Amino acid sequence: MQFDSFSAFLDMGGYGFYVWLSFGVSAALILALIVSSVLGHKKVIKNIAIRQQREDKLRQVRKQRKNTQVDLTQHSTKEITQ
Amino acid sequence: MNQPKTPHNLSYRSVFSLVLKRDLTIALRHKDDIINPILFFIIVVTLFPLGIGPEAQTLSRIAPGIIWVAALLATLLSLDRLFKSDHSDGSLEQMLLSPQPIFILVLAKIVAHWIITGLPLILIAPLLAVLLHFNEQSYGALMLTLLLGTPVLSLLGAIGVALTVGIKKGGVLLSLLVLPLYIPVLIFATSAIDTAALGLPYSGQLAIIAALFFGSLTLAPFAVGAALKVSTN
Amino acid sequence: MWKWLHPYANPEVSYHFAGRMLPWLSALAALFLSIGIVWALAFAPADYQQGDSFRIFYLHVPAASLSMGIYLGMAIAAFTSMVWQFKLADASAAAMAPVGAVFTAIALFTGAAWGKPMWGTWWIWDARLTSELILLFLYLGVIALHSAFEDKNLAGKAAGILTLVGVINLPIIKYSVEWWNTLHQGSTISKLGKPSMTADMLWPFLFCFIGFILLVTLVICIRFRSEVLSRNSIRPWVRTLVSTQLAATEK
Amino acid sequence: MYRNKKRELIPLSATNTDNVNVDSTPIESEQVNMPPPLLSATNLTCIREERLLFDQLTIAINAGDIVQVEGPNGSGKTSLLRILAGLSQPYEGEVLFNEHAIATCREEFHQHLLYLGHLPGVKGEMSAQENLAFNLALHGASDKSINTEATLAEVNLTGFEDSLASHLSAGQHRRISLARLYQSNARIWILDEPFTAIDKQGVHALEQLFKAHIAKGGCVVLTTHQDLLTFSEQQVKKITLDYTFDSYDE
Amino acid sequence: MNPRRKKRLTIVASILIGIGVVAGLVLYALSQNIDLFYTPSEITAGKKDSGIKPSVGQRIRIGGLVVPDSVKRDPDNLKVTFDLADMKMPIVFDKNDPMIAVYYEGILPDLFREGQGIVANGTLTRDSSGRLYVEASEVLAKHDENYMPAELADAQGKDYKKLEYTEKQLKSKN
Repeated sequence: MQFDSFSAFLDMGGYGFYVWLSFGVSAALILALIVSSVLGHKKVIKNIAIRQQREDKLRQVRKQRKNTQVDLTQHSTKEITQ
Repeated sequence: MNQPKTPHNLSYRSVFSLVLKRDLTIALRHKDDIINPILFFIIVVTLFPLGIGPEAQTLSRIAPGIIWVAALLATLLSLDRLFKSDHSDGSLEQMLLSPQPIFILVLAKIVAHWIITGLPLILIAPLLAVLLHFNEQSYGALMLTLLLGTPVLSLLGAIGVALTVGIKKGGVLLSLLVLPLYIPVLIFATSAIDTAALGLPYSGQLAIIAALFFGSLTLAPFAVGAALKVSTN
Repeated sequence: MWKWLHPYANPEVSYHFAGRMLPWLSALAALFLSIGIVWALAFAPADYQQGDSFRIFYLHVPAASLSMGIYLGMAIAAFTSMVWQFKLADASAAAMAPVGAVFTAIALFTGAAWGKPMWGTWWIWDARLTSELILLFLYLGVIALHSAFEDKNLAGKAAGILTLVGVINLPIIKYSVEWWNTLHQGSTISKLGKPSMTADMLWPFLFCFIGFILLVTLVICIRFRSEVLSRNSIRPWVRTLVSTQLAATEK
Repeated sequence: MYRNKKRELIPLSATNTDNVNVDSTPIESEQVNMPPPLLSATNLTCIREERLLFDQLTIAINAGDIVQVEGPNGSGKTSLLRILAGLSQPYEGEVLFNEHAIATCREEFHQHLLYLGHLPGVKGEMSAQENLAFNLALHGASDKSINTEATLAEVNLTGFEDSLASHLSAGQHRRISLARLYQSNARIWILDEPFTAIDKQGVHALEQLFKAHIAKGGCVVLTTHQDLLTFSEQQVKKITLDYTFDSYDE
Repeated sequence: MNPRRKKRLTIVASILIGIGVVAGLVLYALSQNIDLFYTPSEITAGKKDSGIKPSVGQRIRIGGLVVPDSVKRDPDNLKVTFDLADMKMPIVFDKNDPMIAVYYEGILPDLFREGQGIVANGTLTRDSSGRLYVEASEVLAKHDENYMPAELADAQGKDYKKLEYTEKQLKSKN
């Protein structure tokens, strides 16, 4: 241990402000980077899931529409033949 | 027509002059493109004495920096016209689809851009230098650095424009991409002029600017070609 | 070597591989960094000239060399992607850019905080500081280009071109600023390369350095996974993966 | 590069392509003792902004073919044409000209290609004649063989030769770009909506031009919303990009 | 030779020529050995290759080593003078070496030591006795990359005490 007391440790031989500022800002930046990366990963997964749900819905709607379309064409041909 | 007559093969030189002529014609018919960057250059340079104060000694000390920074910004401002209008009316994709090598087309367009923006800057710079009480010993250095440096600005700028031409709001992004690449030119040019003002030989700095010029001349057309392919994709 | 690498060129395999690395990387990074930082702050001797402000060294030097190392990695990835059309390289380049930018910012900030007491100023237009600042601009340009394109594939290609242009430019920039401002006056007083340090100063540095390398790899792995997912979002394996993960979190 | 030949992509938007129907029967039957196709594409996959437009598309276009690409808006017609022309790169697969990948023979391929996109590529600062002359020269026509006045007359632009293009209408811009077809030596014509802003008479003239072109051994690939009137059903090959088929993850 | 191969050859040749020219220019520039600061001997005797001397009243940048025992400080304020000598290896100081005095008022950087390399920006001036000196507006110290614990420095007999300032000196600044 290079320092006699905790206050000496904080003081850093008169350079405490600069040393702690450096370490503090670096820690904050790295922490922000890690948090944003992890959150970004979750967000990507969420976005894909949302899109998946939207597509499932659209696919169902289209299936229904296709069925009705088939009905319609049958109707119209009937009308013409009549 | 099973054996189609092969189209007339243009030589590199005729492709180059074809595109150069076209771009110059368009610029001459659209005079704003030529006049606006020069006006901008003049106004920026005249702003400095107003902002800093008319003291001759101060002005002559910072004059190289003022002129070069203004030239840099004027070039940056004019870069947009290099590919933007061609991109938006479809002539760019026609050029990329032509059977001519892309780097020749790109080089011709960059040379046209330099003739339209760089050359007028060089011609007007000595007049402005007088207004800034430029050191008499360094006029030669100013002209030489501008002559070698402004083509580098056009060449490197073209890479930035080619990357951002397909993006809707590419203006600010363009300056973010291009300005860092301009820094070496700025540093060596002002250093050459300062050295000349001290009466020292500045051939070293000039050689570096020349090296930047030849380096960007050989490599930039290929980078621009690759970037244009991405942008028109 | 290509044969060995081949399976890892598959996005699914590399995604899971990166995932398996995460716990190891985070444990090792935490271990090395905590040992290194405590040692550096409390146990390493102070410098004879700079006193305790020298402790910033343990942060500044790893950050600065990583900022350049990551750029180099990004450039290699961009080159691979351009020449061999290797799509995963784009994803890894995209993952590296923000990490590199953060470490460049750290190097700059700690450098300034160290320069204030030592040089007497927060900032001087010194060769190293200026070229590091330009490196930060290049990183920001790459990140901006990545986010400017809607299509991730195109974004990767465009950013790759800029990265490579930047890598040609970096030595020029470094050299130009060195020439322009000659505070670092030649090799007579500055020491080239190998820092001659006593072992009790060097060891904490090594711990910090390895710890930071592990940390950087960890963050790049996390970001790489997100990039791979979003680039392959239409592949079935991503869909099943997403739905199983979502089901797990809902429980 | 690792590539799974199986269908491994999920079409993203359900309102979009779930499958691609290539009406390939005539093409394949002809292939038996025919020379290799002029332009072909294998396993083309196109992804735009994380949407799958088409997947594993294989096309062969021979000399004498007229191919119409059909599909609703946003189904990837333009993307397909741009990929065939070499303007865009497909996500997977490749385009072959005379059995060579177009990336390896760009200049030869472009000598035989005429692509007209949505944008006419006409500069407002130049006259109709200058525009046409520049485009022809750029694409390899020799100066002597160009008679721009006669060509502009073909597209009903007599009297407008010297007016700046910025004074002309959108339809006239399109005519200037279409005028190149009359002077073209290219065998492959790729035309994206050539009939927009063209009147009935003009459409008819263009169709005659296509007929002459394919008779000479060229080929035409085009998208259009209206039917080609003077061609019979059998003559026109169709590539349909649409959503009439169910997606494959079912 | 077929035209395609010929084209390719011209491209490759022009790139090679371009790179060659660049390399040549860079080598030439390096041989020019530009440095933007004057060493003390260059101020008295002129630059080696050009013989150019800075003139009195000119703003210059001077670089050199602080001559040991030359630092004189005013006890009442922050005025300080010291001599600079040329840098050379090994570091030895000879009384007959050309030296230039530097005048400065302000807080010197913590790394300012006797025997240390520094760069000063200022005006070249001549005093009443005809001696040249530099009126510095800025003094910058180089941090060298030799780090060592204090004990080791003591053992090597290094002088590493940083300058202390009295209250009075600091007050005079305001």
